[in-house]
Amino acid sequence: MTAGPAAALAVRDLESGYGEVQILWGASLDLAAGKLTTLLGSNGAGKTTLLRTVMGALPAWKGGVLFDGRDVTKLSPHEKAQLGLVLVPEGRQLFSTMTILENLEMGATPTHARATMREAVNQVFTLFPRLGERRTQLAGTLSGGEQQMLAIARGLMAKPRILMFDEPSLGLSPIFTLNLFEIIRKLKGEGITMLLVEQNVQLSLAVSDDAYVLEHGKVSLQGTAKQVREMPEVRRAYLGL
Amino acid sequence: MILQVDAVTVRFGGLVACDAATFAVEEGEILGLIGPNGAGKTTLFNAINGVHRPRSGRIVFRREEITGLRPFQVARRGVARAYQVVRPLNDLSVIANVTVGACFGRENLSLGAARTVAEEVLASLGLADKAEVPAGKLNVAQKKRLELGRALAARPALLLADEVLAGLNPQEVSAMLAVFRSLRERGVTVIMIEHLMHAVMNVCDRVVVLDYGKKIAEGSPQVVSSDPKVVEAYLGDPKAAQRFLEEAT
Amino acid sequence: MSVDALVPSAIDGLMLGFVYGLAAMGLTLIFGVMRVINLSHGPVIALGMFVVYVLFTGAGVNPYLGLIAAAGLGILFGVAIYFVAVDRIINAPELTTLLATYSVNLMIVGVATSVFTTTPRAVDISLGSVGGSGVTILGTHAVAVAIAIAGAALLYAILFRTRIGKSIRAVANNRAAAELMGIDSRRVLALSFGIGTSLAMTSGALLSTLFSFTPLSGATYEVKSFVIVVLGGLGNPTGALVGGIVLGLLEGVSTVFIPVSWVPVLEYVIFIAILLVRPTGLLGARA
Amino acid sequence: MRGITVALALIGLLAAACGGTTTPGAGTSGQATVKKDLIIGFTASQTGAQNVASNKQTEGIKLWVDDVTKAGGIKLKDGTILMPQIKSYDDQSATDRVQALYTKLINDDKVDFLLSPYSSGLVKAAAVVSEQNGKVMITAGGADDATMEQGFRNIYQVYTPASKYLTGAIDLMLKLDPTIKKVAIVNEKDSFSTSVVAAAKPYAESKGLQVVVNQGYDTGTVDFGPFINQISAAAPDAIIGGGHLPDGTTLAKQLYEKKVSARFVALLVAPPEPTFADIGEAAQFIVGPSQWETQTKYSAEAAKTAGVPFYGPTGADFTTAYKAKFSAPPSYHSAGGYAAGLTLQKALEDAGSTDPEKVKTALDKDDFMTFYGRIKFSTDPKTHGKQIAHEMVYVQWLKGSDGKLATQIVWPAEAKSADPQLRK
Amino acid sequence: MIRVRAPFLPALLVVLAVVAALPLAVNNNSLREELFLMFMLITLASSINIIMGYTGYVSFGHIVFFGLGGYFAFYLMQNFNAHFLVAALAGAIPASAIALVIGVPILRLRGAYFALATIGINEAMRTAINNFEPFGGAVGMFFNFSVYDTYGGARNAALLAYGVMVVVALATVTTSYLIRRSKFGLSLMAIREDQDVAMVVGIDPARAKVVAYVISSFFPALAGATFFFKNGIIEPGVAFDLLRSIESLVMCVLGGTGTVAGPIVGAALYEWLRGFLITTPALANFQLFLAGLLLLVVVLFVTAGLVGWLRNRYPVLRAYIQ
Repeated sequence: MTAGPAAALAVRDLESGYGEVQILWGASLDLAAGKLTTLLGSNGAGKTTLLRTVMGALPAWKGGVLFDGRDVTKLSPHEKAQLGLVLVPEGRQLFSTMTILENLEMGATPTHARATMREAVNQVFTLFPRLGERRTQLAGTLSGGEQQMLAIARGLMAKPRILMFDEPSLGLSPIFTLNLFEIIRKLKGEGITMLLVEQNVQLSLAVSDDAYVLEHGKVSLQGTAKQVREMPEVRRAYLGL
Repeated sequence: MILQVDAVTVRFGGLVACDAATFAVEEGEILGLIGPNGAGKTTLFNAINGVHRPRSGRIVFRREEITGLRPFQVARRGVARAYQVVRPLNDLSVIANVTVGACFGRENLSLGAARTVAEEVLASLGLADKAEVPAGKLNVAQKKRLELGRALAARPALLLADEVLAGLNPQEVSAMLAVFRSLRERGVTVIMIEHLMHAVMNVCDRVVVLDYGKKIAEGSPQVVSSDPKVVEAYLGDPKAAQRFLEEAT
Repeated sequence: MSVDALVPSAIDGLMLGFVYGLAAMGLTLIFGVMRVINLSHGPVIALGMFVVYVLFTGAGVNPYLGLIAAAGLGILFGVAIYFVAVDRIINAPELTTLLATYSVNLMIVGVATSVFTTTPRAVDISLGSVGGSGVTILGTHAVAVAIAIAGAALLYAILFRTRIGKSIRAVANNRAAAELMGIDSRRVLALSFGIGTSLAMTSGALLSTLFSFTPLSGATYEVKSFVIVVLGGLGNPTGALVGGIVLGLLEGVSTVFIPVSWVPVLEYVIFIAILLVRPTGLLGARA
Repeated sequence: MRGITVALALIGLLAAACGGTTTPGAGTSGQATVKKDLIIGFTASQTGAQNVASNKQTEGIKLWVDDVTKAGGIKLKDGTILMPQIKSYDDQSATDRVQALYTKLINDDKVDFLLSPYSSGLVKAAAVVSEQNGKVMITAGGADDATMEQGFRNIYQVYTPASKYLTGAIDLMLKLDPTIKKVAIVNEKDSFSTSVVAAAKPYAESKGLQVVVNQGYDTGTVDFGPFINQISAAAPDAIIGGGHLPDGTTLAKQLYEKKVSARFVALLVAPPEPTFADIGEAAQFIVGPSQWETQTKYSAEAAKTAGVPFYGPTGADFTTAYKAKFSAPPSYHSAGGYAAGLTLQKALEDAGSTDPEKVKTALDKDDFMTFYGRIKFSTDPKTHGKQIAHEMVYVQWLKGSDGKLATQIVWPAEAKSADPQLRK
Repeated sequence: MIRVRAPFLPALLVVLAVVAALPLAVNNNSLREELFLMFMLITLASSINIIMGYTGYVSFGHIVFFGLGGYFAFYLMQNFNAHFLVAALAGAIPASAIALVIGVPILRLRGAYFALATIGINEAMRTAINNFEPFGGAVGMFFNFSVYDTYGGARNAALLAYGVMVVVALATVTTSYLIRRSKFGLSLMAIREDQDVAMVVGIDPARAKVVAYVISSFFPALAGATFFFKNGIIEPGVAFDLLRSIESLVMCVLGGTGTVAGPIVGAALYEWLRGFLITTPALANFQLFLAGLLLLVVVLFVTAGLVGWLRNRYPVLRAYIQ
């Protein structure tokens, strides 16, 4: 589990939780630059906790987070976002009372993203034409799928160095889930380093380069997506078989 | 049959959280309620104990329809609930927390009698020495036990246990499972929502699987866990993934 | 009573309504962004009056220039209140923030009554009047309406046209998500408290040109702001402005039908009724 | 303040000691003179809505204490000399503070006699406490009729009661312009103004006037727009009402700004106060009832005519001394304060003792004239202590030949210093 | 918390009774006046504690019951020559009935909305009575002094009022203690901690809250009747003084909400401090500033209040101080 030379983000023996509830018990993982990594695990394994701790929304009890080799463990979420570490949170967390355009503008809060905001808006509208058609519509009035598109688009507006997704397909219809994975694959083609936390194991493994499986707050399996797909233990982690 | 859930539908705005869910619970059994995130399990618990009023359907408890009753009315008929995210009454002592459970439930005990029950329950859960500590000061495992203790102190006929194992380490999990087995011996009926599949396999007599608010499978743990529909609900459709991969190349 | 009084009463009420609305926008902005009911709102309004008063009587500064000073000081003062009394407990239950802002209320009133006593003061300014045939509009009232509208427009320009304003709305809407976008929510909260306070002080400054006042006068306008905010929906600035106009009109028009002294009873009854029946306000809560 | 009074007391004591050893005392009986402090307690509204009138009243009281001290104290028949000392607090114009502070004056400061705060509401609150503790209180600035009809035993009122405040104004108005038919009444909803209107309204109606607006406003009202709109719509010939200084002043100002065209406006309390001039042109033609004016001439001759003794300084002496001490003209509130002191002084001299019962007997018997007017109290148990002899005068703000606004007495006709005028 | 281990209540009552007897023993009227006020504040703070401390509902406008009790009793004494004790009870009962009527709808509101509604109700009542002529409108009511003759004159009436205020305060404290130790009290505290959980364990929160609210309205109403009987004068601004309402809440927080002793300690401390500040001329107006500062410090740093802090700091005390 050593950080390879190309590790854009390294999570080291991270421990964390809520109040006195410890959820992470020393989780470690590396994101290779330009690659899509997926993090699997059953409910309650600690995936969301890991993302929140990496972002700084939860304090790390022990261990650390290295971003391009720099220790960023103690930075707050907005400072991490400034650095280019961006999370597309679970449940979309849109600014529901603001328009699509305004949501995108808020996405472009990091200083390095502001100058090129106009172009970035055009880019995401190319990626998500539906959003472009409805740019002045309030985010709260969009359908579930459109909201998920907007959440991703908003994350892209930050010009992320690393983009993390938390359960993007939650609540989406099967057809739209496929759509979503198409988009993720498109982004992968653009060379953004990404971390994907997903419940749809099959699709995640199909689209990813690397994969980790989290159990009881620790990484229990890791390898390339292809390797992990072959492992029967994955089934056990989910279904207890 | 202690509980009959008959075509229960719960909606929040446009979202259908429970979609005509139907199942029955036998007296004395431990029923596992499983399914992926967002499948509507907790919503179903809320419908059973009166927190949410179902849009349609009927819930019958011991031959009495309890659909639409208020939570305290359901509780007084003998249904207790342990929450997924523990909800101790933080500023009250541990013993007071459990006494609350004993006081107002089915037996409607006096304060003194309730306290005696509470002491027994705490002893059985190994929390006796923490009786006077404010509940907020317990650690997680203790809080989880307290959560269960408060529910058990009501001496319920039916216990709704929502992920009481989440966040426990393996030793704590097996200790908790022992508690459930002893409940079965005492004839308490339990519905447990659980993600720890090996625990479900271990203690549940029967399993009901929900996905997108619908029941997709029902049966013994072994049968259910190898049901392709269940596997797909949990892991995603392998064929879709395969197609996806093929398209890409 | 007399229907002949209807038109002038409605006009008077409407004009005051804009000033009330401006104050209420400050209260509702703070609630909308951080879910804090600011019980120091009233004394802050009074402070706006006294900024104008001190500059006017002490240095002969034109009250409308004094108003700009009050608006500016309001931002600084609001930011200070935020960091002293609110920041630490921003996530605590309502009682805590209610009491914390109330303690600020007591402190301001205490200092202000020590310095200015409770003797009524006035900023003596006359801009003449226009009209006739039953409707006389005083210059000071007309200017107050213009400034209140300008203040509201400025707030809107900030909230909808500037990045910082949009950040305020973003934080109001979803603080955690705003943090994830790289917005420093603490700074935004402090600034919102500053803007809210500035609005209250500005409306206080306007009121000082209309009526006499004491350090305790803020209480009347604070309660009016509560009524307005509930009328328009807690946390909704548009609602506050509309609520202000509605309240002003109601105050004006109702005097034609019921004795003037019954008007506050009517206001409070409406206030309670809305809380009970539709706590999100008649316009619904939208940030 | 306190230092000065202590110093004065010491000097007084020293003087008394000297007097005692070298020359025979002022007392002719040859008895040894004993100097005693007479502690007089009251609260004043140094701040709050009533502060202007209350300060004037306090100044009147202070001037009386000065005059008594200069005269060597209050000399009783038994040779005791009483040196008045003031014990006073700021009541912030609030009734609950008045009650707390009068309790403190009686129990902690052990005052001998009480004077009242200013304004009926506060006087009423103070009266309850002094009755409960059996302390004699002379009230100035409390004209409310109701207060004095509650079966009090220890309270004596120097002011003409509220019920007479506006009835004279109505007489004046009808004399000035008998065509006046419609009158609007807008008054403060406090005990004093309510008393005034309770008497004035039926009086106006009995004179054939039609009351077209009759509304009350809360104490502390600053926006009279709604009332003025009602008044404008009803287009009355006359407006009467008001309450106290701040609201009366504001009402007059807003009536002027809103160009209300009534021919006659009479307001309570505010017009006789010199600070009413602050509103400039808006003050012109406003009429107000007054307990006393500098132009009022109650003299020894007038006393003789009335068959009662004259007591205390002349009006001219009072005005001169007041202006010298406070660099401002006295108002009726000043005169009321002074008169309250004088009344107590006379009662002490008559009683020859500070014993409350004896002082009360003296007060009950009193019937005398001062520069402020005649003073006599009701002894009917139901209205005990109520003022029954003092008369009101009415002032109006008029432009003199120099073009400056000033108050003139315009009613009653026999006392007038200028002719009343209608508003233009 | 449930089991009695120290004679807390008797000890507390004895201490309060001894303090109450002090001014009579040394015949100090001004001390008596101060203590009259202090016992009144103890009554107000302890009553608010029942709804705020035990049940978790912050009633900002609780003074409305003080005012209503005062007005009803005053009216009965003034117009029907009712004996004070009869009038006080006859005044408190309709005040509590009003609490029942308004409690049912407003206790459905949570948090800040409830607090705002209580402010609204107090202000509505104040302005309504301000216009209500049978109660004297804005002028209020004022005793004909013959009312006091029944009690041997105004002076003895003041003494009687003192005695009654002490009894009311002791009754409030006793009630507060008994509630805290009862099953009913336990249900209130469960509601305070988590209303949903309370409901799920079998508590009917709506009913329990309304009962608590009605009880907590009764004693302020008695205190109001007594206060205005002694004052001989009642007017809307004093009867429904929002500042006094919030001050009693502050006392509660200062001493420690949810404890029996907290409101007593808070009321005594606050009143002592105010007395000190008011009589120190240089600080007279600073009283409010210091009160505010004190409150802020407590809110920010000593959330549990004095008694709560002591109990947390020295757990041994939990057995002795409720």
